[in-house]
Amino acid sequence: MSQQFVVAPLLVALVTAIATLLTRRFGRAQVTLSLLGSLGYLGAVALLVSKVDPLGASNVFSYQLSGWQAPFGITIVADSLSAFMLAFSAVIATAALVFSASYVDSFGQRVSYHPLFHFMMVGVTGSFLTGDIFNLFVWFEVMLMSSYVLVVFYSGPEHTQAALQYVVLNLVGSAVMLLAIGGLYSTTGTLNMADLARRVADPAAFGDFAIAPVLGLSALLFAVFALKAGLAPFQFWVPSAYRAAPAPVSAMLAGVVKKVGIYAIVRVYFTVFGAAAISELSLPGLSVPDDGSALLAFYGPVMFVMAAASIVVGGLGAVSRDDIDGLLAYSSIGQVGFIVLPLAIAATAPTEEIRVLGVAAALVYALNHGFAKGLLFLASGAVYDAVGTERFPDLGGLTESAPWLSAGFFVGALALIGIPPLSGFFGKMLVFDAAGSASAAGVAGSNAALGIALVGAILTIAYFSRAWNRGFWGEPPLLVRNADAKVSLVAVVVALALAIALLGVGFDVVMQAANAGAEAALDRQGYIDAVLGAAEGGSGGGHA
Amino acid sequence: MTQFVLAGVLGVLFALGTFLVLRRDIVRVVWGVTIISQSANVYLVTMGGLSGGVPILSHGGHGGGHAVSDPLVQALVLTAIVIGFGTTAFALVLTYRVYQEHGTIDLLELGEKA
Amino acid sequence: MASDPTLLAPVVNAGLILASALTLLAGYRVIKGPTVPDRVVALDTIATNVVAIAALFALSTGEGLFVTVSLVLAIIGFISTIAVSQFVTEGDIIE
Amino acid sequence: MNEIQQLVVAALVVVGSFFLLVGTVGLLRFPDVYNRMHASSKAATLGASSILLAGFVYYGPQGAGLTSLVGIVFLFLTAPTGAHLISRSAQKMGVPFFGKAAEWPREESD
Amino acid sequence: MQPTTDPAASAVLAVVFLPFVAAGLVPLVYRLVGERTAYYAAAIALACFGLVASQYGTHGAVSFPWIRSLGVSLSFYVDGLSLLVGFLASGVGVLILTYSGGYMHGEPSQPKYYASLLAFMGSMLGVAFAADLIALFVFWELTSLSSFMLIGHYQRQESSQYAARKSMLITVAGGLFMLIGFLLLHSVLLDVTSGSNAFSIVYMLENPELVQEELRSAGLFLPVLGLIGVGAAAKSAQVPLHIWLPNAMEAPTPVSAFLHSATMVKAGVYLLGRFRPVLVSHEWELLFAILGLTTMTVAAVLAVGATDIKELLAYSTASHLGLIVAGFGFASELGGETGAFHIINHATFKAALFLVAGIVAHEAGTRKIENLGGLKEDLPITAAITAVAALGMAGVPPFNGFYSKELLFEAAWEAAVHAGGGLAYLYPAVAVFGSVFTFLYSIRFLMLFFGEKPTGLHKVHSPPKAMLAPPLLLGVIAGLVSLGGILGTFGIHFAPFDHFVGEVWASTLPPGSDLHGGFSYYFPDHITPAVTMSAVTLVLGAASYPFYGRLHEGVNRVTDVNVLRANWYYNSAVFGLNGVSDTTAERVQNGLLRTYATWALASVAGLTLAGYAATSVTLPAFELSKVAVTVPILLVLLVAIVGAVAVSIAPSHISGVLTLSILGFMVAVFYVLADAPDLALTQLVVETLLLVIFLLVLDKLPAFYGNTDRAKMARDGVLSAAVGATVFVTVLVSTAATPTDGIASFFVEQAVPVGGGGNIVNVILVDFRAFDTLGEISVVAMAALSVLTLVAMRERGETQ
Amino acid sequence: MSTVIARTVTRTVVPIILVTAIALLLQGHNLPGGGFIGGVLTVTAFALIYVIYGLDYLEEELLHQIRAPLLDSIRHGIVENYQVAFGVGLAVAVVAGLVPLVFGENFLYQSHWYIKPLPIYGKLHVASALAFDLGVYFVVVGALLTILAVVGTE
Repeated sequence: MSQQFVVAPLLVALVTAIATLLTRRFGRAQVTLSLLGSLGYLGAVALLVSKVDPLGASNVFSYQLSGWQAPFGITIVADSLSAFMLAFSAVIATAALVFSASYVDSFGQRVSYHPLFHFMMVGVTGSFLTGDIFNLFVWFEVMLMSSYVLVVFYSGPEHTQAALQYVVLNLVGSAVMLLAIGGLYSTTGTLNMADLARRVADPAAFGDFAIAPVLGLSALLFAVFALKAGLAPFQFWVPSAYRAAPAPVSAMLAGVVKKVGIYAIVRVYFTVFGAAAISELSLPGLSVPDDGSALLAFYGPVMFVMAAASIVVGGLGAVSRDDIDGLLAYSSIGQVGFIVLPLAIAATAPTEEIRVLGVAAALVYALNHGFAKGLLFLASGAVYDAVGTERFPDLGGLTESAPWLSAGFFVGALALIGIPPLSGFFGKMLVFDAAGSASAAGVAGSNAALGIALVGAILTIAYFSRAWNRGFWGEPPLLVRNADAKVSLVAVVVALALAIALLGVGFDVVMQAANAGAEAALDRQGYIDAVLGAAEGGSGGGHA
Repeated sequence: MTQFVLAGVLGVLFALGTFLVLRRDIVRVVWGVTIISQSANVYLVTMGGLSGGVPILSHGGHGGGHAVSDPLVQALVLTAIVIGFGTTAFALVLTYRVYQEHGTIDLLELGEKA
Repeated sequence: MASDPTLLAPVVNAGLILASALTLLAGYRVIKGPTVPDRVVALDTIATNVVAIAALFALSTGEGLFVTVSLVLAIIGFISTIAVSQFVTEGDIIE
Repeated sequence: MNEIQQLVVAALVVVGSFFLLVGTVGLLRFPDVYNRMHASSKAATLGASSILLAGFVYYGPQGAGLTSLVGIVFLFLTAPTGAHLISRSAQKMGVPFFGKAAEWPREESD
Repeated sequence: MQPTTDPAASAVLAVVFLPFVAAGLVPLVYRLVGERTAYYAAAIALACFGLVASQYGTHGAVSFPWIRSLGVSLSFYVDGLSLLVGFLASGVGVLILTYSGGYMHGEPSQPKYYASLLAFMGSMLGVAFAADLIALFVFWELTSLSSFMLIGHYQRQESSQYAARKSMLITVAGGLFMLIGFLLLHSVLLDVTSGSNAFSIVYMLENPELVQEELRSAGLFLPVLGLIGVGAAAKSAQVPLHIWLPNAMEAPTPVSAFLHSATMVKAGVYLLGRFRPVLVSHEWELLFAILGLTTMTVAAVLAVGATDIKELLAYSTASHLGLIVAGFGFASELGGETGAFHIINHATFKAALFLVAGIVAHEAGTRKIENLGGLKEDLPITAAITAVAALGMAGVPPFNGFYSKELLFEAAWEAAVHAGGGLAYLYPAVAVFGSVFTFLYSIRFLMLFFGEKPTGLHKVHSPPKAMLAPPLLLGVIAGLVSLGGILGTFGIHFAPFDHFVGEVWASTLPPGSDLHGGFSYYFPDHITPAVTMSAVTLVLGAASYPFYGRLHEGVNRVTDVNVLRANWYYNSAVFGLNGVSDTTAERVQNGLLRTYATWALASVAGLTLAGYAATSVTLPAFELSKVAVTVPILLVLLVAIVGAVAVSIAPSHISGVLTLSILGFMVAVFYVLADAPDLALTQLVVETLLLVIFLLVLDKLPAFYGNTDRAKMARDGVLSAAVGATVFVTVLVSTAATPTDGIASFFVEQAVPVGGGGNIVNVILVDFRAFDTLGEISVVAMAALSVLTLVAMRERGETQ
Repeated sequence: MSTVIARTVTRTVVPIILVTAIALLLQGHNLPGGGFIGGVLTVTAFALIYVIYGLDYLEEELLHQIRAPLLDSIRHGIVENYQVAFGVGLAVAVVAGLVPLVFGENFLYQSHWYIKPLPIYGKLHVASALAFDLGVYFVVVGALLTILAVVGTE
């Protein structure tokens, strides 16, 4: 009966954050607690995943905080989608934290690094689990607040400037999100996502409220999610923030925090608003597919344009960067485009299969990008740690002095390029497959999606091959020749590289999990039933 | 009629906030952000209805007596105000640090330096 | 709540409107200045007015709790005044 | 609540509003900061206090009424202090008096 | 098809994965045996060869599950074509790895070199046997990857880097095109095959008509054909994607011989052979015959312009690949025969020639054609090998290349006749034209060994045996094949060989094609159009050879013109890309917050208004509203606006802050009037504290920066108005909508009895929605932590 | 430097503010107030002291406590205490939320009791939410004082 495991990851992260906050005076104890906490987090997530069982039963669990029944109290929901996101985030976070323990200088660790890091995980976990739209806002803020500080962590000129841009854009974003939540609440009378889904699907049964404004209000919300995900034209904060943040934090920002925006898009637009009872669109060029999800039909082109713009801006921007972090940051913009592209296809998909395929492709790509970009940022950090610079003009020939590190970077780059059998290949393949299936089914614009994806993929090859040539091959300068890569840092990088390879070879598991996640995202009724169906006072019931 | 006035007021407040966010002076940008988030809070409160009665029930436990304005939005706004406070305070200190690091709070100058 | 609407309500409402309108006027002084102390004085006046508004609202609705609000307002008004005048004096913020 | 109580409340409200009005007019019409200060610190405070007094009458000596009294005390304590500090800062900033009618008695030496 | 046994699963699996495992062990082995790792690698290759040979005579598929959820399996298919490529990869591998033992003596990074070569061999074997589209693609990309590593072997040299990147860009990008083709094919087959066979090549080979029909009805036949064609063309260096191949000669010569002539570049033509039975059609012929003949001709001409022996061989490789592509391109059975036979011939003579070039370069110390000559004195055996191989390459009878070229001529002629003449006669004409140039450069290569030794070329040492044996073996094989033709004329056939080529040929034909009684070849004994064409080629070639120098110059003069060089386009694109990248980064990410905010806010406004427009939201009627605004509220809001305006035009920081607090106060009063005492209190205290912090910070900031640019102000004004309008509409539409059964009433009912508190707002905060509050206090705590961090980390920066 | 008048008034006013703050905290469940408002009001009282008396006064004269700060940059050891305060506050809030788990309830479950046989009051209404609110109070006090003190020191 007790389903405390649903809230366990969040609690573990929270308790760890507080514990590390209180033990700041005791440096070693703090680090130990922090690492133990992240292991505990990993364990809690593993427990949750095993209960949800995305490879088998695909349970949906809901948990009523404070014991108040949904939709009145705050509900947190664990389904295959959340489990998928949590699982890979937990792994990347643990890697980043272990990396940090020997990367961030001890003073910085003592000041605030560990509590902030764990608070960030609290925010991320809360966002993945929450079933309440305002609560989502709160966890966004928790995540953002910690990321603000972590971006400005080194407190130098470029850090402060980057953080300023990041902060201002996100503060405006928060206000916009409030506006959207207020409007949605006023229109539909609820904040609970499941309740919201139920209401927008059938307004007549809930006091016959006006459904039309929901689309515009959800658009406000979409802009906020796009901002978090760094999707063009909201990508502006990305390059400088990623450059400024310490390497493991960049790894987290690119690998995990961005994915929260993606998750929110999937959850809110596919699960909650997907069946909104809007039957036609009056804008020219928008057609509504037969199964009647006009709201998604509106977002199809929107997401497509944003994804395409991201791919182009990110891809082009990355080519001539002369530092690794800058390249990776621009690359992140482009890769997020790759994640959203199949979502755009899913939004306009004519059949359920293609929709599932599109969402699953996005999830797989998100996972791959999380791992690969996380690895690459960590590798960049290790390079910086060993050489003292990560600018290409001062680098070269790293394969000679740091072969393992270089190999790790190579694997990460190949994963993003999409070389099989690394996990990245399947991400790219599924994106192509989603677009291809849509194309075969005659969906307008799917050929353009294929074209954009192809252009983006080629740009990825272009910038990574350039980076490889300039940083890892060539005549090593003195600094590089004397480079001494820390074993502990390189070990993390290599471990992630192995993980990427393993994920590719054993991709069947990933695919099943992603499919389960996509199906959970689209299984509106299952979600509603899990949250509202068995909700009787105390703890909510979970069922398949 | 009144909702048009309200909409107008909020529209103007957001517009002014936006205008300030686009200025060169970081302090003004922070003002702009403050105005925008306060306006968002006001909006949220009005969404709960303006004239329902204080959502505080008399002591002792006989609830549900009189109509009250939506307490939920008030709770939400309270949370939002607090969060907004935390972030604004951070933004201010950050402004100060930007000035220390760059010797200017002119965004134009900052941008050209970058 | 139980007040006689014939007498008290109109007076209190009129007072509310008057106080709000006065706030608007005082706002003019804050904006106009011309010196910083002028603005501070005007702000102080606004604070006092707002205290009055809260108290009046307590009377108008019969909710005693707004009196608490007015007390807090008074506290806040005082602290703002002190803070601003202190910083105007000690800091370098002089026009 | 009886008639007299209501009358007293109404009267206090009227008086309070009047003083508020006076205070604000003074704030607007007086020529310099030192003059305006009088309007704000005396008239307006009196107005607010009067209205709080009305609250005291309205609610009686417990709960909200007591709070009203505390409010009045607080206002009377703080308003002059506030005015004092403002005038000090105005003087330190060198805000001049209106006309040449008066001058500071002496330069402060701290 | 005659009855055959199924292939042994374990053997096939071992063939593909043994090299990978062996590659993983290379560092270990190198530590143990040093440079003799070459022989370890050669032994592995030999084992693979043995395993491939053990499957000779089998036919069929073996399958291992891989990604069930996608219907992808690790399945392998053994037939003539896959065996051929398998023999090439492992057989040439043995020779190359042996050769490397001599060639790589004293070179750096040998473990990486052998590991890459072994991995490549495994990938190539994988390509050969894979029977699943995805599995095929996996190995396909792995060959590109190992090629990248090997071309960049001399990683310190910029030319190597350039070449490696170029090959990666072209082949991997080409692979992506192919992948899309595969996936389109897959999505079309998904319905027909009920999913399980949608990636299966075996299924396609068994049902070619069905596949074509489905593709055509989905309108995807041409796209799929084109996309797969791009992949094949990129890999097999077809014009205009051939440009990476000459640069790939930066790799050590054994690599060039192995990857860039005998095997990897064959992957493209293998792919065409593999899909030929499925996709062959009129469009197929048009596309690939033209592509192949163009490549054959252009590359042959370019080879004449080459100044470096490896460059010459590279262009020659492209040219011969063109020949094979053209062969496969012709839809007739003859086309398949051409391709199948020429793959074998080309592998023998070209690998031999590369190894010869390696010997020459290694021993003579130069690869410049003009600096070489008369080598037969010093390198007699090498000269003999070269003679056999080069004449084969030239298509001079009776050497092996002659027979396959003859088949090409025949196929071209037949295609022309079949198409009813006209422009189709260009097929044979171009084939002859290209062959003339092939003849020319082949003879030129041969002439390195004859004539006078140029001055400056010293005594050339003979190569070590490890380097001589492999080309010798290849030369002997080429000679034997040549001999087979002559013997064939007398009716003596080397049956196993003919049978094998016949198997390969059969693999490239749709089921039920006519093999004309199996493959056999012989010296022509009567005049046919093909014989005439061969004769014309030889005559023209011999006649123009004296003018080789002029032709060489002429070609170079033409290729000096930028727009005629595919490479120029590549360079312009790649280096242009850097410029575009700089511009993008500077223009888009210009560092100005104003730009960023403008884009973001404009997008928010645009998106939202579009959202309202899309659902034709109507503004509510004038009197309808659930929000009643009283006069005091109105006044208070008015003051708030005045305050906000004042903030916007504030002449100084301090006055701005003070007017901002008017706004704050008014918002607080608004909350009072809106029956929200808790909010009012919170707003007030927060406002005050913010004021204090503002003052504390302003104290340290410099005075104010005005903004005088009127045009910008106007633009900002417009944007602000747009945002304002968005909010205006949002407020209106959301106040108009009235949910009758929102969740709010629940809190009012439950707060006192269950929540135990009269202040509903507070009960919500600490009970109903305590989770929000938990997040909220975390933010507050972090705000404090952040301020500490900002200050403390600066200190650290100062002390370091 | 502030005047005698200001100092004297501050001495009178600060207790009033603090009492109000505590009252708001405790009555929060039934009347306006609560942990956050109480906390911020408490902080304003401190802010008043800071403004009128300066930073050192509070530490040296009132609390007689000088501790070596964790960070060199923060001159005032008292900031340490503030930090502990908000850490502890968070811990209190979380623990208050965790306690129900022991009784098989969900995280953050709140309850309330009437303690019946009690002298003078007769019965007392106790809500477990108060513990949570107390946590909020400490977080707010600790965090805001940290900010004020750090920024003020600059």
